[in-house]
Amino acid sequence: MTAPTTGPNPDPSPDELVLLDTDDDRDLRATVAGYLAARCPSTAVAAVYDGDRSVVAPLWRGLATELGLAGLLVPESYAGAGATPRDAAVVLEELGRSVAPVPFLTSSVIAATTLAHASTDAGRSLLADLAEGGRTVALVVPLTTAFDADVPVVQGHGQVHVRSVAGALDADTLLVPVAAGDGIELHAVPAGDARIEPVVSLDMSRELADVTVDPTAGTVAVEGDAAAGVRAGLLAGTTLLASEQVGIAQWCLQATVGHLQERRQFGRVVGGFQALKHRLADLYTAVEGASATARFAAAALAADPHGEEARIAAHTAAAWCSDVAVLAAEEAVQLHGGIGMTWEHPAHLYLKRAKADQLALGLPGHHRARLGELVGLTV
Amino acid sequence: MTAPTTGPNPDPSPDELVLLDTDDDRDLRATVAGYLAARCPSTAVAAVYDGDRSVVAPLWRGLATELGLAGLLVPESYAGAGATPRDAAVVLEELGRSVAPVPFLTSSVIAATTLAHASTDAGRSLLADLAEGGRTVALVVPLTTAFDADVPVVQGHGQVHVRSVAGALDADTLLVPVAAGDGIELHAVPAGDARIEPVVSLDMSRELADVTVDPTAGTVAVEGDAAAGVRAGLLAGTTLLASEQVGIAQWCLQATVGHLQERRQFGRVVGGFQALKHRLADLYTAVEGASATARFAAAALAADPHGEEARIAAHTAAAWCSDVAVLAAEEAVQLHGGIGMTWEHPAHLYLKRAKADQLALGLPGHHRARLGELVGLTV
Amino acid sequence: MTPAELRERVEAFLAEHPPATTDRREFLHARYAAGLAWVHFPEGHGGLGLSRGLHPLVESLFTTAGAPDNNSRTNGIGLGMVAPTILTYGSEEQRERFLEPLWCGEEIWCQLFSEPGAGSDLAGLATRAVPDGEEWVVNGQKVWTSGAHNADFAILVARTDPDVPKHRGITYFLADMHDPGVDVRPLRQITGEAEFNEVFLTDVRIPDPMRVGAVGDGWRVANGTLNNERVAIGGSALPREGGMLGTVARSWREHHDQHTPELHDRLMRLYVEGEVARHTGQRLRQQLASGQPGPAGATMKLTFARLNQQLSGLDLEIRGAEGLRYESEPGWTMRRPDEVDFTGRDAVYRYLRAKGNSIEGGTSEILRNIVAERVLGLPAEPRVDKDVPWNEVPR
Amino acid sequence: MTPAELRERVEAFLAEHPPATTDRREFLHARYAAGLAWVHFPEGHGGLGLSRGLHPLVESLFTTAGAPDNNSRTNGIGLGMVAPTILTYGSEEQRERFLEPLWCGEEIWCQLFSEPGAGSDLAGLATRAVPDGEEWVVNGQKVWTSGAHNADFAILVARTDPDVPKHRGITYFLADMHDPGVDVRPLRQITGEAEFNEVFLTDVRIPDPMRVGAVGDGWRVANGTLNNERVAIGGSALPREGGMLGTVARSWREHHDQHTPELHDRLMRLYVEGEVARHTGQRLRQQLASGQPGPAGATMKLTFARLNQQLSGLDLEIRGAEGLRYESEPGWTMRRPDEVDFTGRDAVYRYLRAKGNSIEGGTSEILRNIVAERVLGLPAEPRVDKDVPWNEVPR
Repeated sequence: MTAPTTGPNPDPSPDELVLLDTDDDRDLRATVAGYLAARCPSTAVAAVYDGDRSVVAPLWRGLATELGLAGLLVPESYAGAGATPRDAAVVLEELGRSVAPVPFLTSSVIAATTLAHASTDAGRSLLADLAEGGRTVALVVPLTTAFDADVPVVQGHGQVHVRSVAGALDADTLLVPVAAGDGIELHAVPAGDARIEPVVSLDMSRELADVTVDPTAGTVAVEGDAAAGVRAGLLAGTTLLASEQVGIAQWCLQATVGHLQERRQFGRVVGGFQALKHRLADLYTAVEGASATARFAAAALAADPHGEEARIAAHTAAAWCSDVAVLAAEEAVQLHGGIGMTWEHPAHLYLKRAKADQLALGLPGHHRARLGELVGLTV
Repeated sequence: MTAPTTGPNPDPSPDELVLLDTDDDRDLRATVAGYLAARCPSTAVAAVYDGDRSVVAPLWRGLATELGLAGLLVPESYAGAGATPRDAAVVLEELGRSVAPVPFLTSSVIAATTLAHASTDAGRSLLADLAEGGRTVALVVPLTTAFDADVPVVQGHGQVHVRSVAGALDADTLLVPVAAGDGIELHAVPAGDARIEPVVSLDMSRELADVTVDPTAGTVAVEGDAAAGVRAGLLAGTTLLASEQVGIAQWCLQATVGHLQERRQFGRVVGGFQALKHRLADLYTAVEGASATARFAAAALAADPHGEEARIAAHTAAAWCSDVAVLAAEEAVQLHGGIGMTWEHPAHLYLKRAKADQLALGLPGHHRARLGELVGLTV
Repeated sequence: MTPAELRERVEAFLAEHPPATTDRREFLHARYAAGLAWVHFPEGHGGLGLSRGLHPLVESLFTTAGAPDNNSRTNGIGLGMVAPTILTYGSEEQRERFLEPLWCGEEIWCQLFSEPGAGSDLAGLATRAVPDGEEWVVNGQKVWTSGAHNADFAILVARTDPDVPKHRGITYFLADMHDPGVDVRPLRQITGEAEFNEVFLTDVRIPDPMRVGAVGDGWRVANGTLNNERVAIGGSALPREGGMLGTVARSWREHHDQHTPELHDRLMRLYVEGEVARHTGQRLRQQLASGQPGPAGATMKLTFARLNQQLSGLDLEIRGAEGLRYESEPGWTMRRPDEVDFTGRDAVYRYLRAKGNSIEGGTSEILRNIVAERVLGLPAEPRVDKDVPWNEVPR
Repeated sequence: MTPAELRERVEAFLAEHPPATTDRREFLHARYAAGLAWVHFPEGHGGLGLSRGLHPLVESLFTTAGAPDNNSRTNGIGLGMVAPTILTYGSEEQRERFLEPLWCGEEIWCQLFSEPGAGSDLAGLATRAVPDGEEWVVNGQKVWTSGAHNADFAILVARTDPDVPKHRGITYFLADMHDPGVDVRPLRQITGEAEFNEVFLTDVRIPDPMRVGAVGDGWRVANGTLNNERVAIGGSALPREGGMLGTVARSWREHHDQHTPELHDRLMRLYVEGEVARHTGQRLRQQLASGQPGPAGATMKLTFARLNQQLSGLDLEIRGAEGLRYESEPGWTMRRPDEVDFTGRDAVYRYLRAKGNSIEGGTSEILRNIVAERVLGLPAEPRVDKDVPWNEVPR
């Protein structure tokens, strides 16, 4: 029985987006991976769950300044590296691969992209400080905020409470969306001027905090309608979170295959049992799809950050990569057998990050529904 | 690692519904199965697709009169057998198991249950004729009508068109819901007085027809608000269609297991390949669940045809059994390899019936949504 | 005896021993003596020789009457697995010695089966038992032992002959957990706590009369135990919205702000599956009661595990940002819980703990093999180690 | 040669041979002679020895220019599988004789591989070829042969030595379908029509020069052919909403009355998967073009089959009562179509025909084995027949 073969190529698009690692990508990947291998062992990440955060500060300082990742996406005019989301995607794949407990996504992607809309000297100098690694910034919204939802603003008088904020514990500066007239402005508030309470989190490698802050505090970083900036920041965050999820999924797949190539039961290598082979083949197919799709989304964002293509690609990548990372982590726990259920084995660190990432920046179902609106498929 | 064991039984319900075959059930099943084995070979069903319907009339006459199934659900006061939906469930499991092209579901379940609400002598005598097998009746609504939807009424003047009606081709009497004031009445129309055009159908073993009928034709069988009767008929149809789907699914599972126990490739019995074993184990679990659930729904309907429990059970059975029958048929085609794709092998007859049944009387998603409303889980 | 007669018998007993005013210990021993402990056990051993299907009725009558509990929670292994094993395979001396204190909850049991190198392939176990006069000397390591730190006794399988194929060299023992050679260490799991233990056995001495079944016949006995385990799982009736489904249905009703049609349909899919599992369990119990053997446990456990996992995962999505918080005490802090707590702790705990449901008590992969081979009659896996002496199989 | 240079070369050719005014046959032979037929083929055989990745560019330039088609639809097997096989494994004589008429669509090819008893286990094939002087005499039965009734030639694998293990006793031939010993019978499938054939071979005579590769080396050659098949599948770029996804998206936009949130989310799940497959395919083509070997075909074909099946099944639900009707001509009437027609016929046809996508050209089960073993490096299945002479293996 012979499959229908395909006709002539209807869409060669010779100038299509490149989805492979370039030589520069490979160098960047090797640098980041090497640094993490040396300074971010899984035992140190597990220790964070028991309250020992000693790995966090030096690791972030090193990545931010030694490797200069803090300002990766910041324009050179602000002392940044002026790199594109494609480069950040490579970095996040590696950060995900070692569930590194650092605020790269929250400060160097979301806050930095938001601050690129800075309209005041205070805002511009904050961006420059962020780029040099001198400051670490967190946007004060719940981690579950979607880029296309209404920006949750801090309003009212006195102390206002925002729950489940990511990156705040690592930040020295908070970026607070405040209602201003019928628009939104962003206040830069020193962390010391706000109450930041740690939350026992599903994913302690991206520990949440409840933030209490006075909307009138701090200096204005973005005036007038800052909503565009916040949305741009969250769009970049959503797009690049998919690459983090790819790193998680790839680690889980690789660790599981490796384990099953070693483990013997019934006198056979367990990885030779066909039911597991087929599940891993399907998982591999899903993970390969995730990595191509996340890279496409990053490339589309790099090509035109304001284009519809970037939003379509972001929704697609978020919907797919979120679920694939969770599936890969759940399969890793299951297929490691009992050992995957133990604290000693790192699999649980990936399960917790993957599940938390699935809830972050909009649920997969939310992204599918919004994608439908963009491509003209609605209920 | 030891599983949590269960505590003391919180709900022993000593008078719970019986989900096993009784001795009577076993006798009835043996009788019907034997009759079908002798008179309904799959080659005869396949011939229907090529326009040879010669198997249909004698088979239905035999089941209806010789076995007395026409009036199975009709009260004895109307010369029926006065049996319960539990008995009809056994019959439909066997009819599904051999994809029998007979109007038992449309005439003896849906029309008969509807006519039990007959309020005129014409209606009552029609029910008695149906019970004796003298008449075969079809309710003129699209096969996709759900029991809890608005009853699609025939309205307007002159000839009105109703598409995709099941059972009409085999019927000598049509039961037409007609708008009467703010209510609905049912007209009994001789088939000869309507235009009944065969439709080339996905499932030719339950061939559809487009019916054109004059709303003023025929005699009134149910006056005033016949909606309750129609809903009761469609509720019984939905509940018992699930048992037909169980018969389909069980045949597909059994045929596939049998084939895989015989077929050899790579010097091994194909059924010994673990990936297939696991898929068949999952399919078996789903089919067992379907048979328990369909039987529960039939028993609940028998216990209280007007109770909420019967509606909850009908939605549950429809949602589950529809998809399980399709899954079982699709797995049968796939796991038979190429042979399952051929006209010669009967698998396709089950695939077509299963897929058509999934669309009949409300989609699975419809039943899940309605179930949510009944149990207080809404969007 | 009919259900009605049995009901009378129980009511008579309750009249004679009013739960409110009767001493707990006295009540339990009286119930055992009256054959109302487990009515499907033989007379003289806490039962009346009735069908297993009648047990739930008795259980519920006593529960309703507020009868004292026999530590059924902490002694689940003893009641669910050890007792039927001792009854079926044990010596009369063992039945006399162990069944009554076990049922009364005065002696707690654990199970020393799994090993780091012998999980799904339990028969590959490496713990050795060497005869020494009237005793056996046991050395090895066991793992995934729940309740080992509270247990007085254990059921233990050990290798007594490494020179024959794996299934034939295993013997089954009853071991005293208070033996000085028994070292119990907590095994921390992904919830942060340690429900289970690693148990290191160093020159543990077991008198030969504590052997269950013949030397080398331990595999058959162990399978008896494990079948009981699988029957126990998902073996009791749940009301609609019982178990994890009820928990998640409640959180849906509480978290209105998170409702989307997509989450709703996934919830309803699982609701339907929950109902299907409930009806399937009901029919299996009816088959058991009517003496029809059913594949029972295996398919129910497969479903139970998958539903618990999918429901608890969906619950986090339903809760949104709240699903990211692990605030029920003690959070990630290491502790030793007495039981699995799917109701008392928060959604994050349930999500993580439920992952174990498809591993503990037989992985879902092994259960699918069992269904495929024993129920559907499909061929077994090619066995490269079946006829090879255990000590010649690579591991 | 850079894409730009190649583009120039094509434009020059088109200027010299205006498609509108040039005779079809003349145009095709000229294009072949110019090396623009398949640019990754060597010069002198219709190519320029360029990378495979450049072919789609050329193809699209000619399509855009309205160049005449070379029967690519009816000769898919010839172009996709036979040509690369003859190029790689054939003799120079065979290349000279067959490649040009094949590419020009003047000689149509089919594939005589599968047998009733040798589907997934193709190497277990039983068709015998016995030497007789300078010829081979072939007897046996083949099945699932598409286009056999239109074909002039066939690629054929037959057993030339039954006394050695199955992989070593197979030889690969080019057979003349007009030989009197070839009997082609239509094989009706579940759509009602007969796309495929059974082919009965009785004393078919094949001259030895029509053998491809050495005697007994046919398995290696056949694998080359099948790899080409897998590359061909899902190997070309699709626009967003290309293929089955576009068809179902259109029917969603047309059938407003059937919209429910549940159907919508299932549609969007498949839409996302379609986009994922599109991006994955794009990256695989980029890997191919940059000379990085990728697992390519296997995962794409797995996804292509699953998506086609799920989408076409959902389409019927979206259409509701209309999804129950099979009204596109000729309905269930037996006929012999020239090609798979996923666009011209109705939703019922697509649903049924798509079921074949996970069987034809390598079942999804076999493809998963390939991914697990060749990509992930997991152990192969225990092979009981690997070292046993073919005629001693039970079948």
